[in-house]
Parts: sequence; C-alpha cells; structure tokens
Amino acid sequence: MDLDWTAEDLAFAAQAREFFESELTPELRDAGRLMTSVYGDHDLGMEWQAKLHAKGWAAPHWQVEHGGQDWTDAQHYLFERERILAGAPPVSPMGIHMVAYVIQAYGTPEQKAFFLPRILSGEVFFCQGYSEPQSGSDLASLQMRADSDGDDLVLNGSKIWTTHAQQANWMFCLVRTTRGLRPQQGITFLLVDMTTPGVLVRPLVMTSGETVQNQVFFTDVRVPKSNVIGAIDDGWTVAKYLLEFERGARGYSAGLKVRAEALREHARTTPTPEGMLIDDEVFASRLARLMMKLDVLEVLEFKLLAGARDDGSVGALSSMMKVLGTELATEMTELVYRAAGTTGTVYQPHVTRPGGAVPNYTPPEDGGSIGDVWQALAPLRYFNERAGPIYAGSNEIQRNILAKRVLGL
Amino acid sequence: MDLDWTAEDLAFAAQAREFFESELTPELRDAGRLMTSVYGDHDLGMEWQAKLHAKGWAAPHWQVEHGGQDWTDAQHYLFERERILAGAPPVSPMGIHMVAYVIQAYGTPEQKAFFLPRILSGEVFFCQGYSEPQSGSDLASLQMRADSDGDDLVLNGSKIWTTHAQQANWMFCLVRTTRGLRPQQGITFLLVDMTTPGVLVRPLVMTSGETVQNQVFFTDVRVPKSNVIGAIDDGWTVAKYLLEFERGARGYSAGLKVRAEALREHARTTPTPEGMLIDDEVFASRLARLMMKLDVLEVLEFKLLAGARDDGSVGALSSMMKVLGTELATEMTELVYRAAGTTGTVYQPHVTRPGGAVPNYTPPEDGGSIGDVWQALAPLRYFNERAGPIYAGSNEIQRNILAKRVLGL
Amino acid sequence: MNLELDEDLRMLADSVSGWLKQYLPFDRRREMRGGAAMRAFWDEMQGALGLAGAGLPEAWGGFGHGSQAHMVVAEALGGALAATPYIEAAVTVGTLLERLGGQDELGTALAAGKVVVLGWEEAQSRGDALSVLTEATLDGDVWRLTGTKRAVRWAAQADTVLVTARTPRGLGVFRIDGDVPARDYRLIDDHPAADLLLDGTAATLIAAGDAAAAAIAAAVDAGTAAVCAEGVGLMRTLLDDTVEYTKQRKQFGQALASFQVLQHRMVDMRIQLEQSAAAAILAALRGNDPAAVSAAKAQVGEAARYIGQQAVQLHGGMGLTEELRVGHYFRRTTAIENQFGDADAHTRRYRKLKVA
Amino acid sequence: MNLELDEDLRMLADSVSGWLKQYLPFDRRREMRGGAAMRAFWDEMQGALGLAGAGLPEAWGGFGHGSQAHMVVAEALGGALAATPYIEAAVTVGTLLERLGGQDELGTALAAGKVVVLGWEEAQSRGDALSVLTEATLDGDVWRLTGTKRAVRWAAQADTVLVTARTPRGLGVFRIDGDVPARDYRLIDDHPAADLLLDGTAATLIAAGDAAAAAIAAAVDAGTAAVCAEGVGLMRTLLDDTVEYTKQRKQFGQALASFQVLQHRMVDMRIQLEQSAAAAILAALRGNDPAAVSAAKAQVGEAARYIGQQAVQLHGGMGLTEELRVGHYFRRTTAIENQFGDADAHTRRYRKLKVA
Repeated sequence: MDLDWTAEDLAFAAQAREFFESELTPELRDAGRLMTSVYGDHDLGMEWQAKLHAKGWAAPHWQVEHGGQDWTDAQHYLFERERILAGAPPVSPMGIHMVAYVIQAYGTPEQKAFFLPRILSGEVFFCQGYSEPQSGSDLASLQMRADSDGDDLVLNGSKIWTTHAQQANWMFCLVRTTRGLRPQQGITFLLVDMTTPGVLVRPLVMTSGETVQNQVFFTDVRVPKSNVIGAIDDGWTVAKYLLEFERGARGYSAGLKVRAEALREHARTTPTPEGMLIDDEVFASRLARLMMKLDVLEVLEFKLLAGARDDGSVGALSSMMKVLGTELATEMTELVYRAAGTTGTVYQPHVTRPGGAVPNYTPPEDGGSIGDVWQALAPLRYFNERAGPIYAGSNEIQRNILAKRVLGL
Repeated sequence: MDLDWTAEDLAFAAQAREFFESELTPELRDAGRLMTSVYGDHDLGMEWQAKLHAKGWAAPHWQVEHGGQDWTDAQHYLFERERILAGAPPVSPMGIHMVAYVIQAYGTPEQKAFFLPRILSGEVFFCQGYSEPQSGSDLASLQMRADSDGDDLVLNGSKIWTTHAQQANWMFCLVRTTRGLRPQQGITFLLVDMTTPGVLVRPLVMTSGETVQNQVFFTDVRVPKSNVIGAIDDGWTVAKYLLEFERGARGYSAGLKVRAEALREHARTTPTPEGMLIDDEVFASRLARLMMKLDVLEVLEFKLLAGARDDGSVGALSSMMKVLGTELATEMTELVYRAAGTTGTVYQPHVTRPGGAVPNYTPPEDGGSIGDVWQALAPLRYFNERAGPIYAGSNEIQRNILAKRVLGL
Repeated sequence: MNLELDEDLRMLADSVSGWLKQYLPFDRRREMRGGAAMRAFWDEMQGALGLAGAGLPEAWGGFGHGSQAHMVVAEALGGALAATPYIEAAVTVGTLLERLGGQDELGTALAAGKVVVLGWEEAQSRGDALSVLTEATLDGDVWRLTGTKRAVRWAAQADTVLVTARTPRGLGVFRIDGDVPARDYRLIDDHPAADLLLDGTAATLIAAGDAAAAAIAAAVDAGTAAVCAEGVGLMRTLLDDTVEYTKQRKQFGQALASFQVLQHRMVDMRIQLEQSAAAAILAALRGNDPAAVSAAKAQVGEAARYIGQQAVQLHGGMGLTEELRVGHYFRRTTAIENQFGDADAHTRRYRKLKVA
Repeated sequence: MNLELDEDLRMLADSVSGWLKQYLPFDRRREMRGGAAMRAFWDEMQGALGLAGAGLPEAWGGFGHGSQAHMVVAEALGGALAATPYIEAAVTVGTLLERLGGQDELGTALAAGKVVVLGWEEAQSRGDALSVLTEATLDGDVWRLTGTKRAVRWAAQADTVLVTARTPRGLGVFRIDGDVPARDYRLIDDHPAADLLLDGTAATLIAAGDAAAAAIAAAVDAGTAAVCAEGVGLMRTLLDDTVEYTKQRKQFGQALASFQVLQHRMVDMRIQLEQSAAAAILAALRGNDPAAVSAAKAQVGEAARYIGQQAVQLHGGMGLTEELRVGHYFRRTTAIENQFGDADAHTRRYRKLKVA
C-alpha cells in the first residue's frame, strides 16, 4: 500500500496543470470560481469545451475510438483534480458525461457517427429528460407517453428538472411506449431534437435565483424511431447503465478542499468583535473538523479508485460516496454561510457566474458587492447545494440501496 | 403568562427543602449523589422511604384517601426538584410510582387494603414483570403462560429486565391467560408473591457492572386468581393505563441542570496541557450549549405542567419529553465522560452507590479512587444512561407513536 | 407560573392571524416585491389592526402588552411570511425608546405605525450590539458620524433612522435628520435593507453613556426575542406544509408520509418546533436576562436550519424553487440563522455569562 | 498509489484472524480476567504466531513490515476483542526505540514478544505526549523521577517499564530498573493498567532532548494509528453482529431489520465504518504527519462512539449486558474514544497545525 502518486502520475498532473494555466483566461477562471451550483455559465463553458476539444481533452473518459484518452483511472482523477485546483469551469455534463456513454454502448453506427463528434465540438448540446412532475427519484413511475405512429413516436407530457433546456438543442429522455406492464417495462430511451414543433420550455426559478432548471412540455411532438437508443420498451436497461455512471462520476474531496482552504483565507480577514474570525476557536475547530473529514474522504476516493482498477466498476459503494460527498458539501456551505454573518444575508446574485438576468432582480449599477465576493456567494451556494442530497436519487433512496446491496437487508 | 413560581409555591419548596436538609444523612445524600443509573441503593432507598413515610410524603401523588397529598402539579414538580437539588435518593419506582396507581384504579377493596399501606411502609416491595426475552417494547407479543387451574393460575415462562427482583417480595406482571386472540387480548395483569415455589431469580450483569436487573424464571408457579388486577384476559387495559403514568412521570431538567453545574465545577479544577478544562473554549462551548438546551427543556416541562393542570393528563407529548429527556441525558453523560479523559477509562464501580459486590471485580483495599469521584462515575453513568433511549418504549417506538398521534401519520 | 396566554393576547393572536389569512394569501406575498410595496403593506396592515402599538406603553397610545404582545404578533407574522418592519421598529426601537425614557414623541409615532429603525449592526459585530466602530465626533455643536452600518433593515423605507456610535462619553444613540447616505438592496428573505455609509454625517444625539448602552443591548435582545417567535411561526408553517405534502406525494407507489424514515424526520422537526416555541416563551418572559435570550436564539437558529433544510429535502426538488411557499419560507429561516447573531455567537455569550 | 495490501500483509492478516477465530472464541475471551491471564494469552499467541515482530525491523528479528503490519494486526485483534499489549509494546515502544536508535537489545526483546511499555500519559496530558510534568533530577549519577503516570496499560504485567520525564536537557525517556511503584487496576475495557507513583524513583536515562521528544511524539502517534485500526476491527464486528441480530429479532411481528429507520441507521454505521477504515489507512501510511494521525483518530473516536452506541441501541436492553459480545465491544470502543486523546484533542492539534 502507498498513498503516493507515481512519478508518471505526477508528470501527467503537471502537464494538465500547465495546460490549464496557459489556456484559462481570467473570465474562464471566474466562470469556475464564481459558480453557485454544479452548473457553470453556459457560454463560457462552451468556450472552454472548445479549448479542451482542440487539445483532445474534452471527453477523456470516452472510448479512444470516439475521441477519448487512454488514461488510467488515476490520470482521470488527477485531471479532474487539477481542473478544480486551477478553477476551470466544468464541462456541462449531460452530453459528454452522460448520454455519450449510452450512445457508445447502445447506439447504432449512425447514431454514433452523428452525435459523438458533435457532442465533442459543442454543436450538439444535450439536456436530460428523466424526472416528471409526479415522478422524481422513482423513475419507474414515469408517465410521459410516446405513442407509435408509423416511423415516429408521438410525445405528450412533461419533463422537469431539465438543466440547460433553454440552451440545449437535443434532449435525451425516457418515455413510456407501452403501458400495463411492470413499471420498469415499456419505457424507451429516446433522443429528441429540441427544435421539433410542440416542445415548450419554461424556466424554473430556484430559491437562489438560478434559472438553469426548466420544465419542458411536449404536445404531439413527433420523433423518428431512429432516435431510439437500444430497443423500444427496453429503456430501463439503458437508463440503469447510465445511472451507474452518474453515481460514480464525481469525486468530491478536491473541490471541497479548495473551498476549505479558501474559507480559511477568508476567515483570516473577516472581523469579529474580538479579532478575526480565524481566531475564534470554536469556528476554527469547526473548520478543522471539516478539513479532517475531507482528508479521510480523499483516502476513500483513492480506495474506490484502486477498487475501480480491479473490476472496472465502482459498484454499490458509489451510493455511499454520493451520500458522504453531498452531505459534506452541504456542511461546507453551512460553515461558509455561518462565516459570512449578517453580510451573508444580502441577496446579490449578480456577483456570481452564471450571472445573467435573474427574474425580478435588478443588480446595482456599479455591479459591486456588499462585503466580500465570497460573502455574496455564500447564501446562494448554501441554497443550491441543498440539491445535492435530493438529485440523482435522493440520499434517502441511496440509503435504501445501501441497505439492500451492502448490508443485504 | 409568567415563568415565576407563586409565593405559595416558593413557600412549599422551602418547606420541602427544609425537610430534606434536616432528614438527609451524609450516607443518604451519597445514595443520591453516587448513583450511576436511575436506580439507587436498595437499603438506603428503603431507609429514606421510611423517613418520607413518617412525614406522609412517601407517595404524594397518590389519592389522598390512600396516603397521598393534595398537592398541585406545581407542588409535585417542586417537591421532585427539591429532592434532586438536595441530592436525596429516589424512592424505588415500581411500587409507589407504578403498580400502586393500578391498584388504586382497578384493585378490589381487599387488594387496596392489603397492598397500599404496605407499599408505603416498604413492607411490600414490588418488581415489574413485563418484558420477556422475546418481547421487549412490543408488549403485545408476550408469551409467558398462565393456565387456569381451579382458583389458581399456573405460571410458566420467563420475565427479563426485572429491576430489583432480588430485593422484591412481590412482582406485578403481565401473563398470557388465553391464546389465539388478537395479541393484545388474553393478557392478564397479575400480582405474584416472589416467595412462591418455582420462582427463580438470575441477576443480569450490565456493561457497567450494575446488577439491579434480573431475569426471573417461573416453573409451575401457582398464583391465586384473587391476585389478578382487573379482569382475567383484560390486562392490556390495565397496562395501557400504567404506561401513560410511566411515560409522563419524570421531569428531566432539574437533575440534568444539577449535573451541568457539577460538571462546570469539576472542569474548573481538571487540568489540561494548557490550563484548566473550563478554559478550553470548545469544551466550555459544548457545556454552554447543553445548558442552553436544558434552560429550554425546563420551559417545555413547565408548559406540560401547565397543560396537565388543564385536562388532567400529559397526553402524547409525554412521548416527546421521553425522547428529549433521555437524549439530553445521554448527551450529558457523553460530555462528562469526555471531560473525564483517560482517567475516565479506569473501572472503579466501588466508588458508586449502589456500591455492593460487582461480579468478577475486586475493589481496592483502601476503597479510594483514581482521579476524582466524578471521573470514576463518568463511564458507568455513560454506560447506564444508554438504557434511557431503550427502556419504557424505545425512542424509535416513541417516534412511531408521535408520528401517529401528533402528526397524524 | 402560568404558561397560558391571557385572553387579550389570545385575541390579539387571532386577529393578526385572521387578518393575514384573509389579506396576505401566499400568492399576494409572492408578488409583493420591493421596499415600497412592503411599506405600503405595513401601512395597510397597521391601518386595519393598529398592531404597532400592541406591545408599546399606553402613554404612547399603545396597548401596553409588552414582550408577550411582541411574541404573539411576531409569531403570527412568521406564520404568514409577512415581511414587515414590526420587529425592527415596534419591538427593537420601541424597547430602546422605552429604556431611554423621555422619548414620547418618537414613541407615539412608533405606536401609530411610523417606521423608526436603529442601525446597529456593523461588519464585525455579528449580533453583538455593543461592538461599535462608528465614531461620533462633535464638530462645533453638531455631531458628525463616520462609519458603516451593515444590513439595516427598512432603512430606506423608514420615517426616521437612528444609529449607534461611539462617543467620548460611551456608546450613543443618534438620529439622522437629513438624507441618510445609504446603499440599499434586498436580503435573501426579500426584506429591504441598506448599508448606511456615514462619512461626517450630521446627526442629533439622543442619549449616550452607560444607560444608553444598556438600552441598546436591551433593544437588540428584545428584537432577538421577537425574531425567535417569528421563527416559530415560520417553522410551524414549514412543518405543516411538509406533513401535508408527504401525505399527498407518492413515490414507489406509496405516500412519502408512509416511509418510517420520513415519519421520524418529521417527528424530529416537530420536537425542534416545540423546543423553539418554549425558547420563544423563555426569551419573551425572561428578556432581561441575556443568557435566556441567547439560549432561545441558539435554539431557534439551529431549529430554523434543521426544519428549513428538512422541509426542502422532503419536498424534493420542488422545495428548492419559487413555485411552492416552502422555498420562500426557507429563505427567511436561513436569514434568521444569521440575524441578531448566530447560534455560535449566542453560545459564546452564554458561555461567558454562565460557564467561563 | 496503491491501496491494496501486499501479499505478505494479506497473509499476516489471515493468519492472525484465523488463529484468533480458532483460539479466542468469544466465550474464552469473556472468561479471561485479570492481567496475568491476559499476559499468558499474549505469550501463547506470540508463541504460535510470533506477531510481535511483524512490524519491527529485521535487525531485531522482526519482519520489517512497519506501520502497515501494525494496522493489519491491530485490526485483527480488534475484530476478536483480543486484549493484548501489542499496541503498547510492539507498536508504541517499537516505534520509540526505532526512532531513538541504538536500542537493539530492548528492540530484540520486543520483537521476541517481551512486554515493554512506556508510561507517558499524565492527569493533564489528555493524549498530548509532550505535556509532561514528571520531573527527572540527577542525584549524584542516579536519575530520580517524581510524578504520576496515569493509566499505563500493562505496566504491572510488563517485563520492562519506560517512562517519560522532564530533564534539564528537555524531554527524556527513562527505564525503571527496580520495582515499579504502581497502583494497578483494570480499565473499563478489561485491560490491565496502573498509575505509576514515582517519588524519587531511580531510573536509567535512555535519551533526552529534542530527538527524544520527537521519538516520543512519533511513538505515541504510531500507537494512535494502531488503535484506529483496532477500532476498525471492533466496529466491523459490532456492525456485523447488529445486522445479524436485527435480522433474527422480531418486534411487532416483523424482523427489526425490516424497519426502514433501523436500515438507515445501519447504513450510517456502515458509512462511518468505511470512513474509519480509510482513516486507519491514512494514519498508517502518513504516520509521520501528525495532522493525518489526528484526522484519523478524530474520525475513529467519533465513529467508535456512534457505532458502539447504535449497536447497543439496536440490540435493545441485551446490548447493555455482559450476555452478548456487543456490550463487551462497546466497553472497548468507549475506552478508545478517550485513549490517545479524544476527538476534541485531535481537532485542536489539527487546528493548530492546519488552520490557526
């Protein structure tokens, strides 16, 4: 056993770091550093993706034949870590990190040839249509109907929590093609051109003011059956395959460690009635305890990484990482919000990225902030991070899964 | 609204305080102050009960005709609070605080005449036979059989968690007189003379070394039917009546506040590498936060007290107080154990009351303690207090009850 | 001892709640944006109920019910998520003026519903009203104030703005007579607020010295106690909505409310609510004891976080949007955590008073 | 990076676990009382496995597997609740002697299974090995020690007792050659221990000064790391037993394990266990970094409390008795919380190293 990266790994990390240093403009760094949720600014994200694509690094996880890199798991981990340390924005996940794997695994040659290069280039930008108003974590209960009509499926219904639906030109979604079977059966995995007549996007305003989420309405939307991935009625198989990727995809420790360090720095200059916040032993102990947990979390991620090398999958333990990671992330936002004090109660979403128009909010003319920038971000991150224990299978559902799979209950 | 006691209440409390001051010998005070669980030393407890009885205060909650006092709820509360502040041992609860209410409510005139005065005098000392090895909080599942044979019931089976069974000369218990009905039916509430042939008591050694709990075995034990309380097969009614008393009986804040104050005093003289423990801001904050919760708990108890005055019962909220009280009590023992440090890991049950023989433990010849007495008590109280969230309906069951009764779920 | 509300106060509670139910349904509250609209709502409500005077002395035209009225009104306001200056004006400044004495003119205005606010919080103060860096210096016979007051709620909508400042005689209370140099904004809970950018700003001294400092501390503690009660109202609505939602919403073919884990979660929310209600009483009835007020605020601050978070969690994604009222209430409970000092700040104060 | 055990260590783990399974069934462990019986068991185990040398240098006759061997052995010992001096002697004193250098004689004895312990903890030290009040003074050419060492595990059963003391040259390590003045007792986890009552007690200086202080700190950190691994073994057994018990035990006609609340509780126990296992690796592989050791001990201390408490809770009253093994394991996890410094002490150290 050892916890040290190999010389090759370190050289790789240095190479990635160098790339980030040279390619990141101040604007792109802001796009990474002023995020308040897991979603970055769309335009800047696409600009960044183009730079990555030029280097061949837009989708390193992909199969090499489709434009991926032949990296080890450790290299993938390090690449993502260096990205976070550099403050680069993330690539929007729905295309590159989600549907692309499905297309690679279940797509027809035509689907692969059309979509994969365009996802890489940004020409095709996907959103995800899974959840429905009456069907959240329980995907099997989804209702949106797709009726067969010749070579087409005709869609009627609604999807919700559709991130970036305003910007997306394609959606991958689950629709119900046959009723009366077991809930998991009769579902189909489908790609929908968002410009098809009958598609209507309504933004959802979040507590934080963020509007990346949407509800999408479908009224007699005709989609050619050639856009089905896998077989009609067999979408559950495809969805399950993807779910594994989604749960296992993220490491949490690197990003949280960056935030902990930042909080430590901010606390050095944040005044209290008795000195600086960092001198408050109770606060400093809270921060220390959280940093200690992150040190442990990092080793857990390394263990999973090592395990992944063995059998090629991250297994049920990814549910555990999702629970732990999102709960530590919410704890982090709580501590930062606490540190921000009264100043943290001022609403100033214009300081963030994406910093576009927020419904019913007029930013100050000078664009400045009350208090420090981190204090402006604090409540918005706190609000948005509450999504962590809810999305991608709520933590309650993850614990159900763990009880079954890991404890055999 | 006001949070002040009336002048009459204060005068009453002063009277109680005066009594405690004059009647408590140093030995009796130790019996109260060196307890490690809710159960005091038996002999000293009986000595104290005799003093209370002489004053007419052994069972103030009882109906006046049977020897109780015509006190207000506030006076009962103050009496208990003064007892705790004075460090007096409690009266063993199974007779005076439990079965006596049942006898008063459901007993025959003969039962009342025989048992009530003897419970007061201590001549009759009860233990409780509810739980069975396969039936804990779920009383309805109890199995111990009582077969009718002429004027007798013949008992076979076993009871567990029978506090003070070694000292008791009577037991009240639930037995199954008829099978094949709904689980709650066919149960009978019965009083058993512990000297009856066929009764065997086996002490249970607790993690702390305490041996007040027992398992009691019954082999063809004949009990006259005249010892049934209420009707045969109708014991569930009687048991439910008693359960309400048990849940609502205790206030927690007074005792916990005494312990918090004591901890504060101990922390003033407990050295650390950097001064005294009280100077450690993190520790002092933990203690402060707990004291703040106790201030709030006290108001909650006052509210319940006020509510009790209105409709005569403490209602479902007693489940809430049980949960809150036992959880704050365990939190207190955790904090004290933490404060005790390495010294708190020394096993020295001889310092406690009841301080009798502990199986497989030889006390030091000089009877002294390693570290301070509170450090010797700390781990044992920590262990024993874990019973709080388990006994008298586990806190999980209390939350089930609350979900149903208070939230309507 | 008596933990029942007097008849007068029960009627007050009913009339405020009843009026809010009728005139502030959530759809109206949701559309109420900006300080001007909120001030207009306050004036409307005051016109209908005259509630500003509920807790204020009869000498000012109030009803004289004191801190218990503050508790009752604030809890009702919280229940409906009403955004009003009640706590800032009637409670905080009301207590300040009463403690200072001889302020009948301002007091009478206050009881009539005028909005008088006190700028006391600064970047470093974090709930500690006695931590003041703003300086007052005498320039001839004019006091001039320099310093920044942070997040002064309702300052731009106020009829009168008072501020705290250090004087050679100790802490002082000043009235700003001319234009208030301010940068206004809104808070995460929609309430209007402003930074007061004092830079040699002329002001009138109202009081200074130990008695003024004690009055300031008492005023802020009274506001703290009232915000505890408001929190109870907020949390009660959050819990009610959550119980209702989980009864309706199905997952895996079952109502969410049928899952034991969620039942116990809601029980824990309920326990926190009961503790908070007791805490609000403690703060209202023992408002002269800073330790009691701190015990209450720490309880309410932590409960507000827990209940707010769990209400959102049990509503799922919908709880994070502006679609349902839970998200809006969550913004207010979140603000309450840090307003008037967070749980850590109050634990610190309690520790110094009671532990070490 | 490699988080898999080497083949040698995997074999070591298997052989220790296997032997314990065969020779230390819980009934034997339960009846094993008193230091003498435990020392005899240690000698028996050492005779069969020679495990004392697993982590010690080959120069002493050990296998040279270092801290990873300590981790593997300690975890196996924890799994079976074996009460041995392995952590006190092989790990703590082994590390001390290795760091000091030139201690081959004692080291060789240690690797052969001799019990050499270090008395370092005092009433005030609370896990901080550098907080020492015991004084060493030179009386002619004899060092004399005065002070009290608290809860020195295995002192009365040891072949050699070392202690730390302050000297004019800084912190020193001494060997007590004659009778050790001690008051012995047992701990809540059944282990034997003693207070060393040093009162002008003659001792031989082994080393003093900065290097000695560094060696003492490293030794105690190595012991801390090993106790983290032991905790993992304990917690794994506690969780396994709890899962098994709740599957068997019925309440209200259902297996306890079918209740969602208890399922989630056990999932949380499992998560804590995984975190603790990662923490033990961190401490073993980054033993030279005090912050890493502190992060690990805080994790294990808190997890030991949580898992111990919940194992008891889910076993109901039976968990609080000596009837089942859970109660016995709970006593050891409780001791581990405070042994080698509790979570607060380690958070404090980490804070000073990494935060402020």
